[in-house]
Amino acid sequence: MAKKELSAEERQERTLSILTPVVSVLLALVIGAIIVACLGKNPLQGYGAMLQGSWGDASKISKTLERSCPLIFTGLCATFAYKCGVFNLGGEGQFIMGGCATACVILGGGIEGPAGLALGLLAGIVVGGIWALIPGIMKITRGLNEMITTIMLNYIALYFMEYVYKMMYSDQGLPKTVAMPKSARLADLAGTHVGVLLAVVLGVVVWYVIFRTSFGFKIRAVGMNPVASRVNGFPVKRLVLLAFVISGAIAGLGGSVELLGRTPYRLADGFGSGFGFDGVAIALIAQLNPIAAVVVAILFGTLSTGGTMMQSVIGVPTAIMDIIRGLIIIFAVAGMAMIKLPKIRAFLTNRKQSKKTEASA
Amino acid sequence: MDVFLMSLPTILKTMVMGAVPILLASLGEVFSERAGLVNIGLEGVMAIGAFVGFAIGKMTGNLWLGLVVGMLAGIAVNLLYGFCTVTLCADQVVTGMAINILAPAIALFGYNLFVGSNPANATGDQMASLAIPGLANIPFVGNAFFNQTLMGYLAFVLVPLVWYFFKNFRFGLSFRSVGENPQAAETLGINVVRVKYLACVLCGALAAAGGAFLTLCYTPIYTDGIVMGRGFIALATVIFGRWSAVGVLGASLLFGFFDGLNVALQAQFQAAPVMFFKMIPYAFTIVALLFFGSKHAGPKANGKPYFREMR
Amino acid sequence: MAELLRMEGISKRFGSFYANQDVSLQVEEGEVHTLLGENGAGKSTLMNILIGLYQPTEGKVYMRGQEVEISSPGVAVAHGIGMVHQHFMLIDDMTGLENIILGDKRHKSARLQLAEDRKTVEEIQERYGLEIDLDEKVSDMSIGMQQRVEIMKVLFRGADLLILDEPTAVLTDLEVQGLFDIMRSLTAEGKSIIFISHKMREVMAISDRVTVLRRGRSIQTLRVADTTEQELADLMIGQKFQENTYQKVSAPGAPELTLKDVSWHPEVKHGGLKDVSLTLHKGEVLGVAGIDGNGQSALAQLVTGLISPDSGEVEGPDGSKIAVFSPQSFIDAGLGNIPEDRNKMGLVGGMSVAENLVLKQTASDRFSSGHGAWLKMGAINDFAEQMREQNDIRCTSVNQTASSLSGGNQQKVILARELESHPKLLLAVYPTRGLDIGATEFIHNQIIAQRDAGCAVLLISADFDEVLKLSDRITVLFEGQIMGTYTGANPPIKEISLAMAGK
Amino acid sequence: MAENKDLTQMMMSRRQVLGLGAAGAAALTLAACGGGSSDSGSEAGSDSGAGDAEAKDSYKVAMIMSGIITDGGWDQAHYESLQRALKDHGKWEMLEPHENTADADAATAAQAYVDQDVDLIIGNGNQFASDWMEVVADAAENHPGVHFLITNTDPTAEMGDYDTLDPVETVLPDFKQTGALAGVVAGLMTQTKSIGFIGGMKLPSTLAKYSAYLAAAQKIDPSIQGQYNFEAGFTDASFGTNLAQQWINTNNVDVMWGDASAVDNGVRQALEAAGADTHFDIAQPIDIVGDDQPTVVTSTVTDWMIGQAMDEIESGSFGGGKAITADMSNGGITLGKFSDKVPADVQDKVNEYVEEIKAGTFLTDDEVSKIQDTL
Repeated sequence: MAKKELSAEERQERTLSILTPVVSVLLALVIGAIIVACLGKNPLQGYGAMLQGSWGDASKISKTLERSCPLIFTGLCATFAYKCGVFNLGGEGQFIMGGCATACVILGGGIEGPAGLALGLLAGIVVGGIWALIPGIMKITRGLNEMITTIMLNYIALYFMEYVYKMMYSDQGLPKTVAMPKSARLADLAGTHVGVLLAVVLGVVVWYVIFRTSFGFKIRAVGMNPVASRVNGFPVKRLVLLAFVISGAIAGLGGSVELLGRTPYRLADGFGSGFGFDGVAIALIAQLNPIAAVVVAILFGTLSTGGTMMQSVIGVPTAIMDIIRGLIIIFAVAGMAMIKLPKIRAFLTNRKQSKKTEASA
Repeated sequence: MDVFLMSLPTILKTMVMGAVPILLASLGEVFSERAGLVNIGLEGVMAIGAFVGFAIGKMTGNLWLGLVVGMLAGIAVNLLYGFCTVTLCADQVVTGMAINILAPAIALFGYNLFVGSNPANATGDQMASLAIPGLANIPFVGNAFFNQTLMGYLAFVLVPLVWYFFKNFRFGLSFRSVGENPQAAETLGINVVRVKYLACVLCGALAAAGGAFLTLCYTPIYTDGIVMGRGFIALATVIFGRWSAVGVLGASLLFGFFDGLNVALQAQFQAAPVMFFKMIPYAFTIVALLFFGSKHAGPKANGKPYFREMR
Repeated sequence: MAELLRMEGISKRFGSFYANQDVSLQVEEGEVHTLLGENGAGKSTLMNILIGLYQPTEGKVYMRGQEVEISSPGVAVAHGIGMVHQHFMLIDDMTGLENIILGDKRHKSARLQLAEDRKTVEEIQERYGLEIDLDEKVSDMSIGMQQRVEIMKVLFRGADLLILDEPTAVLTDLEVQGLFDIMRSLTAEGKSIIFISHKMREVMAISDRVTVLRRGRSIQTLRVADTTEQELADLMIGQKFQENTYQKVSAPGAPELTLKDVSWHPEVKHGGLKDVSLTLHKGEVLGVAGIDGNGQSALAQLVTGLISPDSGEVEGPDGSKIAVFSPQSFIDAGLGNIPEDRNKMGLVGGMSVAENLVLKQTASDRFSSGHGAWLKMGAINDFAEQMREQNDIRCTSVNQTASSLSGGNQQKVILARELESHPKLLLAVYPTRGLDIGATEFIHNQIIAQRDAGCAVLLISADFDEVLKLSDRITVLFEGQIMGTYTGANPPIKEISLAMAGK
Repeated sequence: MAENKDLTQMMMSRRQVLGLGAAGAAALTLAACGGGSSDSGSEAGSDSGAGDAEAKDSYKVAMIMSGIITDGGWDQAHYESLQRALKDHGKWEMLEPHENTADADAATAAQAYVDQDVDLIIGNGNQFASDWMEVVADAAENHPGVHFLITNTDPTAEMGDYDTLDPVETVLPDFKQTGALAGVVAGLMTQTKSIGFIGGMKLPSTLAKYSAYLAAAQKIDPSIQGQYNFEAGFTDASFGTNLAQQWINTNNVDVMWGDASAVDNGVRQALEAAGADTHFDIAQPIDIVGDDQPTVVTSTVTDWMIGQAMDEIESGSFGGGKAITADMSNGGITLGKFSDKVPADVQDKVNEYVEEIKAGTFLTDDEVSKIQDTL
């Protein structure tokens, strides 16, 4: 949008939409500090430890980015789906199926080396996409609400993974798969695996696809008004299905990257747990902007690594970090809704006008 | 096949026990969706109900007080949902997701404090199950249906009450109208916002009661993640229960049956890949939605925010 | 007759726009008082204030001489004021009886008193001749019966003042006569009726006095007996009301689209099509007259490829049978479409004006390189600025969201997009619904310009005057069937309006 | 001309995006200055540089667990054995236990303690064995004073891909002995000749325990049948209730032994409902016999010999991937007290068998492996 002379209230809208998530984060941190203080611990020292633990030095930063990597993938998965008006809550299931596909291809096919890596990632993308296609077809043909079907598929994926690491490729009967062969793993990059870079690049690519291609334009149009999109000739059903498949593929790729990039390089109990819902929260706070989603995912990664550090330094239960995350989301949701309310908007505009009239009087 | 017949009575017992939490949560959701509010956050409200019910029950020794306070806590959390969706007109799915992340975290945090202060708080006691004298010893079925806790019986008694409320009560009619066409309800002098908030209160109380049943009657302890996806299954139950109390009862029992079947199969066929048995309840939900789900779309204005002074 | 209602100095402001400004209205008992005014003159806002949906910025309301403060619809019902809305306020999933007694507080007990209420309703039915099937679901009722349920809702609550908002817009002539009989029996019993309409013939037939509203202000109140249709029309428009009809075309060009015995869900009385045969010629406006709900939207969807016919054929310009019915293939074949509902079908509200203007062409190499791989944002913006000047779309910037535009400007955006690609066939469905006079004029001129440029235009509108004004040929749809086709030059109005009523 | 216009737009839109990024970073820095200076207490005790041979006057120990210290099972047993070890090791000071550690954060949690040069980091369970590979390598290199103790892990089988095992030791309780103890009690107490076991997860430890448990019971009465489940997990108590009900009603099991923390509570709930004086439960791994547990007749208690690890650290002989065995001889495995439901004659017989099990003459290995192979 060249020569973007934003009108007054558009500029106000833009600053508000950036301000809301930032204020929500600060407000949540303040309440978190109050809770920590009530427990008799020093919140400042706690937050200092949190920052030290997540951004203190090069190895900490790489660990934080490594912890944020899966969140970037599930965040982008939810963002892409929501952009097309599709509530894909199955990010976790698609993530897990991606990991399982990679494990099956590499361990089952016995493929080593870069070929194994490439096929593994490809398998993750394909199977992740297929796992999201199922709710997509149900939505298109039977009009089924995809929120519930995707969540049920999460549990089915979880138990299928259990079958993979207990029955198919278990490591001498232990409840975990054999480790991925070293040659098929993702290369190291500055203390963490190259998957992190892949995630960030993917964020930019998804932003580009959504905002700078005709396909992305159509996806956005279907998301905002499917009826008008159909009347104006867009293949709405095909686009919705594609939105499902692409968002599933992104999550599937995330699963593969997590398996091939991070210790312990195995599928085990708890692989991918919690990443799905976090991804949904990240998409919401980032207001469906892919690059903002990457930033928010890194923030969530910071909360995790920092929170773990904070707990070991000042001994507060990790549940505090979950509460802070929960509060961030609630404040972001309420804040975003509030700035859209006509009353609040009117209040802001005439406050601005009264300021102008004072200035000119 | 005889093994199956032999374990059928226990499957029925698990069916009835397993159905109660889902039934309570979905009855709450029926109220909520009838007033046009799709509450994804049932899972979180159930977790709060489970913890507060357990903690107060343990602290005061009076389990019924625990249940009541648990329901109040559920109402408080659901009013937060109500404030965001009704007053601020925020997106209902988004707010529901936020509740699902925040509420269990609060419950876990509270649990850490509660049990941290005194380790003996870890296990609470249970409501005794009351066998209805005559009926309990009907062979095969008696033990399952007529040897439940009082709270279990109350949950099932609630179903005809809710049915009666929507069918024959003036306020029941107003409730339905808010979900179908809020503008029409407004013009007839029905306070749409008040009805929606009342729906939040009822949904919060019932969902929390569903959660509290888990820690007061089903198992003697609270663990993080005790709800195990029952909140989402309750959402599915409301859809293929056709937004009616009786429909939801049937759907909850059906789901409870498949849960019981899953356990029975794991108990008898120990060497088999039991993971596929664990999938049964969730796979069943999808299949049921496939066959019953789509046609009846439910209340027309379900899930849409209501702006009072629309120009 | 004693005075029932007086509204003095009422005004209502939405942001900086005055929907009503210093309006006064006086209604006597047993009187049919018409509120006459163009779309957007402030009639509905005034009535919503009267029934408590909106609160007035200034002004007072008096019932039988005492001042009353109507803070909510509930208070209005208590004061005996009831409104029958243009878009019915009914619950589709409930029966007629349930809709009538919904929200009623006469019984002390919380339980529904269905038997007792049914008796009361049946009494009122006899007294005023309102034939309603109380146990049928509203969604299965005919439009006429739905309106009678609305009227019963108001009467059941003992209203003395009934407000009927554009009641005849959805009725056939036969049903209109039935409604007038009901209204006469109500006024005979001393009830008062505020009748809102902009159809001169009906206003003259039924009302005792008329108050004219223009741009939110009450201009004048006169007795129907001592005024004429022409005078009322002038008051309503504010300047000489001249019927500037366009030059009619008599010799049309080659056929652009032909429908032969096309049927679609013929069994559905209120939405299907039965053996429709039509030919759209280049350089001609074919107007389809008829009341809403007689198959118009089915015809519109057929012509735009949204639905395919159950039987019969559709032929393109070269006589070839069209097999694929999809919006995209019709658009490629040169279809321009001004849809029935601007917000739902025409625009993507959340997207900017610029994006809406290029909605169909993002893949063309004018606006992207590598057909769709890389959007040329600059080109899109320049195109939008150019369109903005050409079509006088008033907006602060082309990056403003389409939903933030006024109705008229939204329609201009759609028009600019559809006409820029010089369509061979233009479909316009109720194109000037809810627009002010200026916007209506602009759109009518554009349509005629397209016709003169050789485009085949199909105009579907429930506004009979608009059809008369624009059409070179008029055809009438009633319950999905073509009743007849007439020339547009000086059309036999009597015959057409009878055809519209199904004769 | 059109070309660079595109570029300027690119710049324009990127500026918006950077704005967002800056806002995110601003949030972090704001939180940072809110967080005051960040020289927090993590640098304390950096005097560990000296070789660990020379004894220090104070040591720090930290425990990392996936559950919580009051789960009535696995993590509570570890916590209590740590408390016992601390009682007779005055020089040691315990940091707050790291509870509810998600698998994704297991490595970070350990790293946090390595940075504070904590002398002994205990990981409850073999899942930490696979997560800590890098943390151990880092500690061995630049934090020589740090030692790792991982329980229930066989170093050769499960830590094969570690670069170095110098700072690591594991604890391997004698699962057969624990199983035999429980099997003896079950064999004597069962009336219906049908006993059950819930293992939480299919691990070498749980397989060995169940096999010894059934073998010992069948030694006492060959007609005893055994039911088992290794898929219950450690948190779903309602599953425990349902599964126990199935076994009680369908396979008339009347004695249960569990190794699944929260799930065992559910089992006890079902046993109590079926009649507390005809259905019995053997608890594990802590002694919870008491009047608030009517169905528990005794408990097989495990101690993870943390005291021995502390002694080795003090004497500098810790490390090298050794596996401390916890068995009846060094007090690692004991039988808890009996509840009043166990008649005196049964208690005497049990004590007799306990001596034989301790001496290793009660069960032969092939009797146990005969059952284990069928699982």
